[in-house]
Amino acid sequence: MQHDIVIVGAGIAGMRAAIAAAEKSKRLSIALIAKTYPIRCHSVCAEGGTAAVLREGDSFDLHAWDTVKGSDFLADQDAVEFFVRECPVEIIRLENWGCPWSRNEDGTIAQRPFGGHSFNRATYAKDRTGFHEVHTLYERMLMYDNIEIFPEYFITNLAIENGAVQGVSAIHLKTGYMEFFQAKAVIFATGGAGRLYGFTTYSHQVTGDGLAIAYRNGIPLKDMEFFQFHPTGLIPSGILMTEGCRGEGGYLLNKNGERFMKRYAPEKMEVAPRDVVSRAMWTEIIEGRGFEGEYGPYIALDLRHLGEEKIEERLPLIRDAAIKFAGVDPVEEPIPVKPVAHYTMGGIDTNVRCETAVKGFFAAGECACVSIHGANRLGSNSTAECLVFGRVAGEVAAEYALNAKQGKISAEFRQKEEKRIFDDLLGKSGDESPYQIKRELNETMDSNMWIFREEKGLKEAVKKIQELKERYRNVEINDKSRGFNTDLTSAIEIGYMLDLAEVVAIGALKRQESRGAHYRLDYPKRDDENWLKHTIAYYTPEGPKFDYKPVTITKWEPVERKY
Amino acid sequence: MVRFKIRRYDGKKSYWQSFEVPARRGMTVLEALYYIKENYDSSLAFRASCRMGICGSCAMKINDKPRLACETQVLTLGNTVKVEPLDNFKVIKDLITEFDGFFEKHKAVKPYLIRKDDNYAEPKELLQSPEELNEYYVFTLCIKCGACYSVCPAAATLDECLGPAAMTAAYRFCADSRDEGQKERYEIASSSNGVWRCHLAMECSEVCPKNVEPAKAVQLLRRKTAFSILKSLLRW
Amino acid sequence: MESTKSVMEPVAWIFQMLTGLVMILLVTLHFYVTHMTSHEALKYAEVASRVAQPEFKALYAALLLVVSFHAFNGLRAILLDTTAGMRKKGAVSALTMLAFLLAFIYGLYLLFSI
Amino acid sequence: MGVSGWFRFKGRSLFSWAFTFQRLTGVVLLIYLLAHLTYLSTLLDKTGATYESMIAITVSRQFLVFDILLVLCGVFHGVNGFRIILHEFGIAYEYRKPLLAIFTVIAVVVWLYASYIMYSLTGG
Ligand SMILES: Cc1cc2nc3c(=O)[nH]c(=O)nc-3n(C[C@H](O)[C@H](O)[C@H](O)COP(=O)(O)OP(=O)(O)OC[C@H]3O[C@@H](n4cnc5c(N)ncnc54)[C@H](O)[C@@H]3O)c2cc1C
Ligand code: HEM
Ligand code: SF4
Ligand code: F3S
Ligand code: FES
Repeated sequence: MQHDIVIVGAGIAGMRAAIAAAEKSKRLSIALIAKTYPIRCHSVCAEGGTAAVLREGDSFDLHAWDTVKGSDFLADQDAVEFFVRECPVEIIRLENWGCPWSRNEDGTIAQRPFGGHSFNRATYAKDRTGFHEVHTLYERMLMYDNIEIFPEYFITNLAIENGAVQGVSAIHLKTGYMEFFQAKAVIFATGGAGRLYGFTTYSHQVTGDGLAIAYRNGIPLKDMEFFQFHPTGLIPSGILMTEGCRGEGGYLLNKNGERFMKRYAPEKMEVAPRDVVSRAMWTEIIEGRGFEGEYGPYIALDLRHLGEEKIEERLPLIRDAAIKFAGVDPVEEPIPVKPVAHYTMGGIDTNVRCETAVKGFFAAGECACVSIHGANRLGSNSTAECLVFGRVAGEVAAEYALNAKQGKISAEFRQKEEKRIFDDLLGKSGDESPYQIKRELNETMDSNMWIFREEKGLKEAVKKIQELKERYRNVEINDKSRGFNTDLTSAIEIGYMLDLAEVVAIGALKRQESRGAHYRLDYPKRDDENWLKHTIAYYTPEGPKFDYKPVTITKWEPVERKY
Repeated sequence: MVRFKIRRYDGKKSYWQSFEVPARRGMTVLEALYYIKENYDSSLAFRASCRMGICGSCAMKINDKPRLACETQVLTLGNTVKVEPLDNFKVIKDLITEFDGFFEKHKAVKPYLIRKDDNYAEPKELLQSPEELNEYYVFTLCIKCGACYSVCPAAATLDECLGPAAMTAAYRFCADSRDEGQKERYEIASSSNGVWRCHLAMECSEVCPKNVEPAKAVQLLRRKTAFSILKSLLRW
Repeated sequence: MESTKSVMEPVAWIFQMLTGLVMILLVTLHFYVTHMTSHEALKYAEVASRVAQPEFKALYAALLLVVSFHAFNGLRAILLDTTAGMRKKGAVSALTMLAFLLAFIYGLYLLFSI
Repeated sequence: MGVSGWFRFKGRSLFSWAFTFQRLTGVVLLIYLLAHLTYLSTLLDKTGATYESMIAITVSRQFLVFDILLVLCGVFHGVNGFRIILHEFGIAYEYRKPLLAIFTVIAVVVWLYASYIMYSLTGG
């Protein structure tokens, strides 16, 4: 198949890129490929809001400063300044395309407060912001005749020849056969890597495929050791219990019934910043003051004192979710929660134009690291990032494609790729179960690369991951059929995750400081002297090779981060 | 232990298979399916992603009723749980059904805001009061899970029929105060595959996991469509 | 995906509903007269004398019209609900409407020849 | 799935039953309409003899059970049809569940009453 632009990933970033490219020129043929139907992407899970400066009293500088400070000064400030300026128009575009944003009485778009933002700038559509954004983008996309959607195609590799991108290979899930998409430009918008962790707010599909594929093809990954943890994930599934629960006055209790936050943040109590609360909760658990449940220790999120009326009025979805997914009615019982893996700050190293190290290859959204989130993302900044940089990627790729020559995937590449997937992986026999490997990987991540990290645990993790990688060579896929072989795709995903886990673990081991979400017990201070720099990881067959890159600072010199 | 009876299909033959799953409080049917896939039979195929009832992947027939596997608690279902693919969709493999046609139908109703002053480069904020928003908001909640389509009697016998979800999408935009595309959409909805094929069986609203009330949307759309076309006829 | 606007359908729909409403009155009346009072009403002479009155004639004619439209249009709807029926959409509509007319005319013929 | 899809009730609500019944009774009534017209042809015999002999059969006890079933079809179809028409014109959608229950009860009551009268009228 031949297209001008191939976009992999149909989340907010991928679909925004497709629209941007289609708007650029009607002559461009655009393929949008994803392993699920577009509206099944992970972005639909986003709840709270999308940041943008819309109203009097707010300013670009303020939004930028909040973001930079939130990032613990690891964000590239030129990127942040560009980003904040582009957010508002994206909100209005979505509005014009039908997004049912929540409204003020006067009919203007409403905004709500969000953690770390010093102005109410989270634009929201009830508590289903991501869901409505995805549907709006998807539906708008249907207007463009030059966008062709290929749902349920699973990308396996990126074809790069002569230093330029040629296209991608994908398994058509329905038939089980491999298809090759040749293109002048390829955009990856494949999302984060949250399923590295066992306890996570992420959808099952977020396995970091795009990150791993790019990485294996020599494109470096940036800042992968930074993973955000949200304080309140519902047990057992990890479904997000929004910050609003605490905002509305909910308590966090340990097993002695004590509001332990008074010992960690006596002033802000439960509404202290995410990383502070997460660390406090985890300390309670480690020190044995968590509740014991069937699914391990937990902390109680108590809303009972708010009363049924207020819960129904302000947090109806939370109540619904707690009942449906944990069998707990918050009106009668406290909700069992614990901190949960929530966001991948790192990603494919790109510049502000979403360009990467390879010509014609672009990345946007959570899989990219333009670096506006640095060491810690602010809530509501990531859907905004997907919109802004999705657009940039689409436009830049379109410009590039209008002047580039058609990519060609060689016969050799095709044969090698088919052999790799169907003969070497699907065809072979072995005695390892990929699911067992995944379980052990998740356990390792959850115990050694969690909120508190230290050298010993990280070293163990690295060893374990390398052992798992070794064992992975010996996996057997039981389902030998072709059509909709989810056994095969799961196994491929697990292979991707192992590579990424290694990058995360070694990167974390090397970074001997605490910054944002990366907290080292053995190095509890931020160290601007030595570590105010981005981690860059390159693939080698023996494991990742690391390099570092300076942070771009325009206006704001690093200061102590206090809230 | 809960017994799971699953309807399998491998592309050629269809058969039942049973598994014993250790169920605990909080376990959903989706988790049980993953448990089966990861421990007993990894060839079991099903769709799932968000596991929080918002992506629409995991609708299937659980104890005869279409539900989202990810929001159905195993312990509420008794000792035996029967899992089958949705009716009215062609089965591809096990619990996975063909959805291409379903999305085609959604696309066919022009489910996007249509405005003459559409300006990509310099968009302007349009005002909409909370009341105007409420006019259509409930119909935006559709996750395209297909549960409604699987129980609609018209969809059972007519492959091309638009079905409740697509018609709900059409109405959602027609009822949006910002939209100017009603006429186009009424014409589409009034095709023989459209609103006329609904006989208010209302099962769609009964099974919708998001309480979108598709039956209401279809009935409102039909009324508007009928009157709009009759009006244009009288003007001839 | 085929999506041509149909004129027949909305007209048929609205008449299906209206005839339904009208029939609630007429059918109830008809049924009441023939079955709920006494079966005397079914005697030939009774029937003939009723039908001879213009009011009753008009009433029966109206009932006949709405019932036969409603019934055959209902049949049309059922047939068009199937893939096979929809493939021959034109024929289905034409034949059911023809049947409606035949039933109606035949009924009128009976009504006027008694 | 085919026409069997109109007869799936496992796991479905009363609404599916109502739909299927509406359809079935509609078809029964359509067939009855044809039968009715055919049999009214006997009125063409101006002596009334053919007609009277037909009527004698239909008002008999043996025939009563058919009559009663036919009335069930008519009553259910009419009452349920009225419910549908209400909703079609946007009335009482919010009360669709209680309305279904109430209308079903009404249909059954009317049917029982009519059956009782018809039973009495056919005499011994
Ligand atoms: C519970 C939750 C709540 C959140 N709430 C907020 C919030 O309130 N505000 C906010 O700003 N952010 C929020 N976020 C973060 C935000 O949702 C994500 O960062 C964002 O949606 C990522 O979008 P994306 O387009 O980059 O990727 P995704 O939406 O993850 O899309 C990835 C796409 O890539 C495709 N893909 C992946 N691998 C392959 C492959 N191998 N082959 C083919 N296709 C592939 C997938 O099918 C999918 O279409 C939240 C996150 C979570 C988990
Ligand atoms: C007593 C008053 C009646 C009312 C209120 C009534 C109402 C209705 C309604 C509302 C429908 C539409 C169902 C739909 O398509 O959604 C319908 C269908 C139908 N009616 Fe009637 N009807 C009545 C009497 C009759 C009679 C006397 C006959 C036959 C002679 C009849 C035959 C049919 C048929 C065949 C259908 C099609 C069935 C279907 O579409 O499911 N109806 N009726
Ligand atoms: S209307 Fe309801 S049942 Fe139908 S697809 Fe949408 S969410 Fe699913
Ligand atoms: S089930 Fe089908 S018939 Fe109408 S009310 Fe719903 S679309
Ligand atoms: S997995 Fe997304 S709706 Fe169930």
